[in-house]
Amino acid sequence: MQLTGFGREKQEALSQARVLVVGAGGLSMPVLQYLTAMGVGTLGIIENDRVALSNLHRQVLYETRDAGKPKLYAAIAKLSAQNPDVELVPHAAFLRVENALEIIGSYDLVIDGCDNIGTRYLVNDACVMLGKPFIYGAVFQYEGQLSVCNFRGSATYRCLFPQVPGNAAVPGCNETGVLGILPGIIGSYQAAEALKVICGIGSPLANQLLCIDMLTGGQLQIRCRPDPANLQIRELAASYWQYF
Amino acid sequence: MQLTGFGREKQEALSQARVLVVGAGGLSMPVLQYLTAMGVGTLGIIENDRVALSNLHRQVLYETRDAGKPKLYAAIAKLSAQNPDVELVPHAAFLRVENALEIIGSYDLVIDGCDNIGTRYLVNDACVMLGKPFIYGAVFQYEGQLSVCNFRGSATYRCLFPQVPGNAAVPGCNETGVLGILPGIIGSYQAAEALKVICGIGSPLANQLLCIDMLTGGQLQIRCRPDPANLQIRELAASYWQYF
Amino acid sequence: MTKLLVFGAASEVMGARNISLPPEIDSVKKLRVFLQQHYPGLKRLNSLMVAVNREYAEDACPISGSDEVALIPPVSGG
Amino acid sequence: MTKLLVFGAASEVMGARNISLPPEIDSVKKLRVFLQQHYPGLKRLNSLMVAVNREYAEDACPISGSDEVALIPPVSGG
Repeated sequence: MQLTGFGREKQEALSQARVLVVGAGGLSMPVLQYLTAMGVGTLGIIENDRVALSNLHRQVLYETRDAGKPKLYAAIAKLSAQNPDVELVPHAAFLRVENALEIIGSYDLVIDGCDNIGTRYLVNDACVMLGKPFIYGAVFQYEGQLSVCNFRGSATYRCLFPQVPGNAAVPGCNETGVLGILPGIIGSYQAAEALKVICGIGSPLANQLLCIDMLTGGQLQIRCRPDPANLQIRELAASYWQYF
Repeated sequence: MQLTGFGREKQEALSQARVLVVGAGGLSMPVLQYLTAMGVGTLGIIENDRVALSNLHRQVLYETRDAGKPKLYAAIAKLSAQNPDVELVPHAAFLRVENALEIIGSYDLVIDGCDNIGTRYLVNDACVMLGKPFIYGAVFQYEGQLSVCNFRGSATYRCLFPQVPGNAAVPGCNETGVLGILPGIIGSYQAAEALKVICGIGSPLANQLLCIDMLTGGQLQIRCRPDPANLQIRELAASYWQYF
Repeated sequence: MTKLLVFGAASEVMGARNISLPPEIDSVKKLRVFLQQHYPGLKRLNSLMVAVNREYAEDACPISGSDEVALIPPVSGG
Repeated sequence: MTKLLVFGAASEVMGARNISLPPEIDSVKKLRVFLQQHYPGLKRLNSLMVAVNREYAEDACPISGSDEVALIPPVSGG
């Protein structure tokens, strides 16, 4: 198989890349499956939750019999069977102020597949401090958002949303529901953006917020600019969970 | 979990639906995984190929140890573990003039996940004759196309591409290659369109051709019209494979 | 009439995904005041961003009849 | 200058995904003649469809400088 514009050099870049996926929920399913299938070098996963039956409509890596098991190990069992050549690194924890810099520090790229606003700001701040790009994705009801943040000086999550919202402003999937396929679409786009950043192909969605509306099939690609102040983060906040 | 606009009635429609997926390759992976996860009633799969190692970079349902096995049964084993409540119907065949009308006749909706132009016209003609809507999706290198065809009189595949192309005009994935994630994105959109048609939510992409470019993240939504002559198909062609 | 596209939780609060703005709304600042007056429920969405013609826009940015304006809240589901 | 977006196998043949059309190309018919002359490799792509401003267009459809024209071949990979 030969694909124009994706020769040995690009495949080599992919097989050398070290990628961390934050969370192993709905957004992360296609990210994990496709990065594994395509042969990323090292794939770290940080997750400390257990599989619930109510997750299964959107978290397609898990089976009915996985209910109650740690997501992390259920995911890794499937991914290692899918492609034993990928080095899978389990981090049995939630991302916190205490562990974020150490864990993220050993990766080249972070994919934000989390499900709460506190972790999104924490991922942002740690990645900015460490100079790592990250792929933001999130869903609400029938809509999704996507952006490539902190990539060669591009806009960060704090540039997209400078004002930290209150809890009531950003309900998660477990509160308001989401069609199972929506995180599948957004997560697939996140995997594609990761590939573009890792291999240097196409134009990653940096300095852009992509808003996708599943009900109409339409999308809006919105240009944004980095705010230099947001690139100067020197330390993490004491906590990111006052919003909950 | 409650999702605005997706109450008991919509879930019931989904659990009653009979959907046929043509092919169990790259496009079909997210279609199969997400329709199974969300709880479609009956999911038929028609496929007669075996898993090849060179498929694994885009066909994420299969594992390394599945190489050489029939795709149909490898897929069904995984899907039934994922959600035992879905009725999975294996059709161990390729779609052909001889079997298309009988097989498609017992489903409400067809999802075209095939990988060759002959089958695409066959799916179209059989669905038009039987009055079934189908979800068209296809990929080439870094691009994908998507449309909801023959839905309440909407444009068919022959309205989108009236002139049957020669073989050289439409290389498949095995000839020119495709990034594994691209059929993942297009197949996820196909699953979303299937859900919209089945449950009557949002506006399905009928009378529209959606062209998605992975390299830029952009898309073009092109309006098209049904040609009444294309809705009058009375019999299948003698063969659809003269192009190969 | 200026077209306003409403995303995410904001469309739930406003009960619409598309509204037409009255012609006196000629800047992002005036749009924000208008929204506060007519949709008090938006108050809890303190982080709403505004885009004009597919570009993030500050309060001072003018809005005219042919512009496409979008209201974008943060979203956190995964 | 009219902008031509080129999709799929057609962009491989033409070696570009974006080209600017000379101003004398003022209809879809003339566009097809122009492509045949300048890109003979497109001949094997006998099923190319043309869209003008995001709408399928017949040969008689006029093209002007501000239009966005797209060239769409069928695609069959899966």
